[in-house]
Amino acid sequence: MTGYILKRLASAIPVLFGISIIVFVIMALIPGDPATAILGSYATPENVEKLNRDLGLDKPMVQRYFIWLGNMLQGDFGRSFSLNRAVLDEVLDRFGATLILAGTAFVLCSLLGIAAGVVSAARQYGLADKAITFAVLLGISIPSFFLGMMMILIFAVKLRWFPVSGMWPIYGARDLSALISHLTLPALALAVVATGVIARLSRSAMLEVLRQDFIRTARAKGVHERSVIWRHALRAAMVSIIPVLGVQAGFVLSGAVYIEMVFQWPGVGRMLVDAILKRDILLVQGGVVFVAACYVMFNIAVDVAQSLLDPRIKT
Amino acid sequence: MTTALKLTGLSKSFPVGKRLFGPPKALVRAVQPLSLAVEAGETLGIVGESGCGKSTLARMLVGLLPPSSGTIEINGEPLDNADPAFFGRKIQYVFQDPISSLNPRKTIRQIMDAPLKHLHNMPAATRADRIREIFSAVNLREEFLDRYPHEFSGGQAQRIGIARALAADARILILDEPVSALDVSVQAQVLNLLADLKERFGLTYLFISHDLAVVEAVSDRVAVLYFGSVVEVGPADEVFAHPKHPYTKLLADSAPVVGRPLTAPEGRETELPDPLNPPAGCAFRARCAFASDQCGSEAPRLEGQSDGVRVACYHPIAD
Amino acid sequence: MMAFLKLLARNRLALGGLIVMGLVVVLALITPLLPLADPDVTNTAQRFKRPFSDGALLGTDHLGRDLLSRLLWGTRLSLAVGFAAAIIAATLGAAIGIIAGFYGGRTDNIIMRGVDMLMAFPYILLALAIVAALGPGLMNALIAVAAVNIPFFARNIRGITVGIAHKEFVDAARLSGMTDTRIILTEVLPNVIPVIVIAMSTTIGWMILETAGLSFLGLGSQPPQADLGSMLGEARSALITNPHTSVVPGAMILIIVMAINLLGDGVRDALDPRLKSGALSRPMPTTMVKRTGLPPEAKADTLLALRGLKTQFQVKDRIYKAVGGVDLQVNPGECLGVIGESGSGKSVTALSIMGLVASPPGVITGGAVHYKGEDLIGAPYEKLRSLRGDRIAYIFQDPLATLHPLYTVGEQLIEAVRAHHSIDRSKARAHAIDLLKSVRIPNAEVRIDSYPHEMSGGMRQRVGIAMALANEPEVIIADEPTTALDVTVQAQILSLLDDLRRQRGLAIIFITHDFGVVAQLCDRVAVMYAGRIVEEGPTQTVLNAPAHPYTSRLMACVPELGQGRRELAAIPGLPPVVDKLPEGCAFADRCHKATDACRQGNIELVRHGAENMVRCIAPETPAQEASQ
Amino acid sequence: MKLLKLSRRAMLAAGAATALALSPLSVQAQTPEDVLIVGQIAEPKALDPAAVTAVNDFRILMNVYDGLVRYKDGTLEVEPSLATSWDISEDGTVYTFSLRDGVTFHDGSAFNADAVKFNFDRMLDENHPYHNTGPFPLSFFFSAVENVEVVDDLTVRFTLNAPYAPFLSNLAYPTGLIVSPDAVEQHGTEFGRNPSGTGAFKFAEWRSNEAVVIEANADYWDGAPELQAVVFRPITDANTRTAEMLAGGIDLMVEVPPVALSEFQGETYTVHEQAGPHVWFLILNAKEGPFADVRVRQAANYAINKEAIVNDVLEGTAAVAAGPTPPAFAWAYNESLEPYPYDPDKARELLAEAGAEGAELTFYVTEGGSGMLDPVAMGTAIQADLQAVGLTVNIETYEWNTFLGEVNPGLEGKADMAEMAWMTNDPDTLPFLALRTAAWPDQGGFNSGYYSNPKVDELLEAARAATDQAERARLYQEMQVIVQEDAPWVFVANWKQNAVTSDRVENFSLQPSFFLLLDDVVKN
Repeated sequence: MTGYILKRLASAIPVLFGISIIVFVIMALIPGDPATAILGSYATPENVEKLNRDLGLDKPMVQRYFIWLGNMLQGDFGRSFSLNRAVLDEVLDRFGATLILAGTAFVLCSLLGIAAGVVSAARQYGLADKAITFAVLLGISIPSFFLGMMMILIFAVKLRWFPVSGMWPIYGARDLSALISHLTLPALALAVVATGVIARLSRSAMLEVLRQDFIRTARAKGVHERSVIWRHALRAAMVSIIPVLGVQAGFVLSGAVYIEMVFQWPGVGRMLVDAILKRDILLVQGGVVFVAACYVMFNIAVDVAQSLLDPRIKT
Repeated sequence: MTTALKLTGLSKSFPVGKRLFGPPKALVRAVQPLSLAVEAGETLGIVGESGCGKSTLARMLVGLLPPSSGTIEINGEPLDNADPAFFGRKIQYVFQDPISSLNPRKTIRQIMDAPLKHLHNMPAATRADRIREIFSAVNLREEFLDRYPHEFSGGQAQRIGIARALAADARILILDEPVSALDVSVQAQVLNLLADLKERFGLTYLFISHDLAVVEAVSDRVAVLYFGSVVEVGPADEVFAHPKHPYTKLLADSAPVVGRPLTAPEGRETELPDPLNPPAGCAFRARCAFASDQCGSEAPRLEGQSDGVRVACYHPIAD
Repeated sequence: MMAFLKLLARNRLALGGLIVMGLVVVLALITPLLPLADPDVTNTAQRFKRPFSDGALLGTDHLGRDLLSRLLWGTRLSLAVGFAAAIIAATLGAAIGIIAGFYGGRTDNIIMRGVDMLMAFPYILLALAIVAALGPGLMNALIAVAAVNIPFFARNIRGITVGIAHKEFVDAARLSGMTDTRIILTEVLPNVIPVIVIAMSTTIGWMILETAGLSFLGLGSQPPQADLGSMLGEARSALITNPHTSVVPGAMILIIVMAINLLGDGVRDALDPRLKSGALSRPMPTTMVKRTGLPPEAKADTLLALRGLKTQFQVKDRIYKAVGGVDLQVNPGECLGVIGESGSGKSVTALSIMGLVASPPGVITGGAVHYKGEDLIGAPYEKLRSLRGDRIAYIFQDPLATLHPLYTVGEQLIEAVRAHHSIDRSKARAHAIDLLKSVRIPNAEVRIDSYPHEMSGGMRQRVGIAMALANEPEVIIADEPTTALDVTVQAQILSLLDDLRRQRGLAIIFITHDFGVVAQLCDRVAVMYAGRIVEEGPTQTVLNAPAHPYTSRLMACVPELGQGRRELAAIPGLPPVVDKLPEGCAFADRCHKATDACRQGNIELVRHGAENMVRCIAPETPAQEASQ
Repeated sequence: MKLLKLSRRAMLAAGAATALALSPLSVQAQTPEDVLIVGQIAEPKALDPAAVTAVNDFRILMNVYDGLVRYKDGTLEVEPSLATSWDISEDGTVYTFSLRDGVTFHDGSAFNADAVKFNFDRMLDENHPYHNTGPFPLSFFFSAVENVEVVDDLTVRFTLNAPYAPFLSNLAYPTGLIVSPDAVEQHGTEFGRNPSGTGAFKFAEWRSNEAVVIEANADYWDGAPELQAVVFRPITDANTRTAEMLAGGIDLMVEVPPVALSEFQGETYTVHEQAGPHVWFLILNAKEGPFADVRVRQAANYAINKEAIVNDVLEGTAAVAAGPTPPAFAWAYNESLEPYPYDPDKARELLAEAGAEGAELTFYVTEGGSGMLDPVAMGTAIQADLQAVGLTVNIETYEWNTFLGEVNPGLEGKADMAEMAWMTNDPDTLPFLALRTAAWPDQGGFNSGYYSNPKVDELLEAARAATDQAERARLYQEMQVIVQEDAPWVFVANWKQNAVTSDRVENFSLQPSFFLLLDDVVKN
């Protein structure tokens, strides 16, 4: 198993390398330059040129790439001009918040989605199935930013059940209950789409599995139907659900961008959007590489989970 | 008689544990180097149980798998692996699963058209005539031509598969378990058709099956495959009447036969050898009642016996 | 096409989606013809008019533009963009996926690594970066949305293509002299297209949402042009004061995407060949029972008896009478063979006994199964469950498919015991090891922790047998237990079963298509054809002197070893399809001695000789009275 | 198996947590007393006054730092701050400041002439050891400064290379705020996150993207503030900001979206309004295309219904602009100037005269930016108005920084018109940087529309050198008349900045400078 994990980690290296190239090239293609952004309204072409020289942006692209890569390998992600701060500090600060938001949403959507899918499959064409199917459809059809806006309007402004935005109370204890009350709306808004997707997938995976011969064997053994569904079928269905969870994690991470904007969550997604808009190249590059690396690691974890679940996968 | 098909030292290994760069972790020998010759007009039966390498062998013969070593000659000419069109005109293949060998989204006519068009560059009008001709040869009605594969029963589909092989106009047909997916009442229809066709078009067959009785019924000569190697080869009646290799004997004794009492022909706990970790010497040693130390040291070679049978065993069963 | 639409219409939700979508598309198409206000004319004095006010059915936006008009024009644009993005992404993604999947090897590896890289980006950032690089605009948003979705299509399609590229018909095409390009275009593509269409239909909605998201961020359509996302984005600042300006486009997005998703589900279902056969429904824990008339009386002294059992498959408007009234019985220590060709109903008979026929579509429509005089048909689930695996156990055909791939054989054995007896795990484990030993699995203490895939076919089938023996049942129903095995292994398994039966006094119902197996193992045999028993009796009598023409002719077809090269016998024609059974004898069309009388009325199974029964008006052998 | 058991338990736990969270018990607590929570429009870039350019950041900085001089409450006229008095030499090139005694920075170091010299040298001298803590984008405000001398501990002398009338006003601008040299030396490039000044509030904490907290400086030389602390929360989304205000999460909200104003009409809120030195205009490309003709430029000024834009789109949060100088510079503003009236017929007439009917125009619009109000909506409304007089206008929208990157180098060859807004502290700045011939982009200025009138150039140069305010005023007023007639821009609006406070906030007022001065604010 350790060997397998190491192997998967090693295989992530070229992927991360490729990612760094892609993000570098895309950022290089984006018009507008950091100098203009730094200098603000008073940017004159002359000042821009001078500042670009100071920032080392006049060097050829390939050279710039390797300088950046070299620094990054030594743990120096550069400095964000728009935040006037070391990129890594900012990313680490922000990533925790995103992790809490996206992580909660991910756990929420996985649990709810799978449970809904299983119940839906077990009661195929029954009332529960129809209700779940409809709810799921509604969930995957609503733009999450719109949902978030509506949630704020209803639950925060009108009913005042939850705070409107932010991650922590501005003053007062930063304890779990404070976090939960700040987290509830954004995590729900973020989880809705993925819950729908996972529920749909779980349902079809369960239906697929329930027709397998080994389910008939389990029934022929006299295993309780509850156990047939939740033990035999779900476990086998997990084999096709888990990879989707991996993909959905990416979607949740992406969706967090909108939710972080609407709920003013101090996360990394919003930071990156701002950074792209501000042409804060180093921040974007560093942030994206960091997020992508985390996502790649997460996917390795998913693969490992998959191999633990499924003994047929050669490790 | 001329040699229609000659295999010399043909083998196939599959890599296990592929890496992105560098050599694979291990190789599995699916087919050990083997040499065989099929005379023109004869039917060579190849018998073996699952995993003995018979399908791998068949796929190499028609160019679907490149061999790891060895050569294939047809009528004395070595085969060029690169050109499927050249291959296809010389040697054809009939698949085990008749339905899945037909593209579900094409009509039978489109399927039949392909070899005529791509192997023989036949114009459309000629093609239609030729298809009609072949269809009547395999006793299929022409109206079937515009239907889709799922509308046919297994037996009909297998006839279509045979018709497609015939359309290529190859003299040699590899029949890979052509009747094992069919019911017993239908399998004879197909087998008899194959016999007719062979007669009519002067074909050479390589007939692969796990069913000894079927192989016996259709073959002139038979080769027994065990763990990727030929363990016995010879005239069919001789091999079945007087099996010399203990494995051949085991096979023959295992088939349930009406009137024979039920006995386990060998120890109940034996298992097949592990291909990833092949035993030294004779692969059958562990299951063999006659095994000696000699069997464990080196694999026996295929050696000729008095009655035209060749067997790879240090202790062949005497009559 | 018509069939496709019919299938689609069968799904009421999909039909709803289709209708809504149709309405939306028609509205979008005729928008230029409708008497609408100019969507771009501002009238700031009339801003934020509420819906249903004069001259503006849905009210006006922050610049006093008519919302209805903007909504329709916006829908038109959003739909076009969604479709276009889906088509672009699907086409490029499918092309990449097909190439990777078809060629495999290094090509595949390199392409898929690239896809992995793109998928490692949070897609929204990638889209943002692309739009940032290209500049804002709906066209560029479209390109970005399409581009970020290409990897998903590529991965999906690659998976399907790998499956297809290894199908035999691709090999066949290669042998027909086709080049790779041609194979991709004519063999692979047509089989992948349904998947592409499905993927597309389920992603168009997603695309519309994503484009809306970009527009929402201000990176989509340029003012004054309306699309749904930019309408929502523009309305955002007025959400609290004038929610209608947000709700109108928000609701439209919701409606469209929902309709598309419903329709997409419908399309997926309609294109899925398994659904056509009605097979993609989950089987219930027990087979459905719809018996008409009173169930037959029990015979007191038999262990297990089937009386007039009828099982059907009801698929749409077709009824397949898989089992058309079967009587069988078995007593302790007895082995009953049921023989028949594929489709004869022998397996369905076996599965019907404990209500294991997949349902839907299976329905038991008549007869009774008496276990010790008690009717099991229609028994409550809990009753059946308590008997299953405890008193009456099954052994199935393909041991790889019938064992759970993710549990060790030990866990599966232990579960079989613990489903009926509450004993602790260590005891159950010890029992499981004993069971494995009893089926002569070498090294049982170690093997118990193996997974099914780590065992050979023969070993797996022994596990299957051990599982059936777990609770010392009285009856074992073995459904072609050796068909998937090699002959040498089959011989081992059969002798094992025979030993067990003799040692434990088991009653076995043995389903097979192999006369040799029946001859060696069974005391009595029943021959099935087209869902009914055509002949039954002691094995020796039936095999030596078959009375039904089908039995005799079938036996003649079986090649036997030691007869040399020869012409084999065949039965002309095919068995009838069980949804269109002919009147009279089902075998009449293939029978050399069929007469008009054979094709009329119901032919009963009648006593023939002392112990035999036959369903024929002209049996092959004269009935011989048993000599007492 | 284990996995399943675990997930079942986890599901229960998650369910319980959700139920807990959903219970309406967690109604929001009110914001604490004596702590003012301000909803800002963005995260500050840095708290180093020399390094930032955005009003958003200025709002915090003005409370942490003092300059040598400051604007008198409610005006744009300078008064003493850290400097108690100053002398200007006859020729207007030497300024000598007497500094306030006994002032210390928050870090404990003393404020003196050395500190002042450090501040300006850091910005202006490329060889200063801490010049690398920049860049300092607004250092050109002081580009006239030749050198800074320490005369004695509490006297500092600035020598300019030429008379430069806006100098004092620039010193009152945030760029002139004085930072602690010790803190700069200690933190280097991280100074922007560890600020230290002499202001009424001390920096306490900066939680990335959550809040910047400043606490009362009890030793403030101008009297300790009433509040204990101020929390600045960045809430970029205007809608969320409004929601927070409505939900009671913040006490003070700046830049209220015009549409949301109606929500704050009740008793519980106070809406503040203050006109400032802001002008929102359209740059017209006078070098090429239809706008090369002055009649077309005037036509555009007639065609656009500014009243409607100001009253409807901006909900009265702005006034119609008459010329290039905002009325907030009361002393320099020409009261006799009347805005171009909304007269589409006149516009059509002028277009016909110029033969520019049906011309097609490219219009650069930004999605948002400092002082841009509601640029997309305004751009769309303008487009519709121009369309109505027969001009076809194609909008291209850009993100703010990209937009600047497109507009500042000049519109030539790309566009005919572009939105723009400036907020300045002196009537000199905008016209000097954006209307002079010598300010064309290729010469380093911001005259992106290539307007050129020698008379205007002359007036602006003279006004800059004049030390007498009355004389300067006369020159600016003359310039305004000419520029209005030449119409190099469409003069659209002067923003009346707004803010909303909850009923717990007292003594708050907005400044014409758009700064947020909180030292007198009380929260109950």
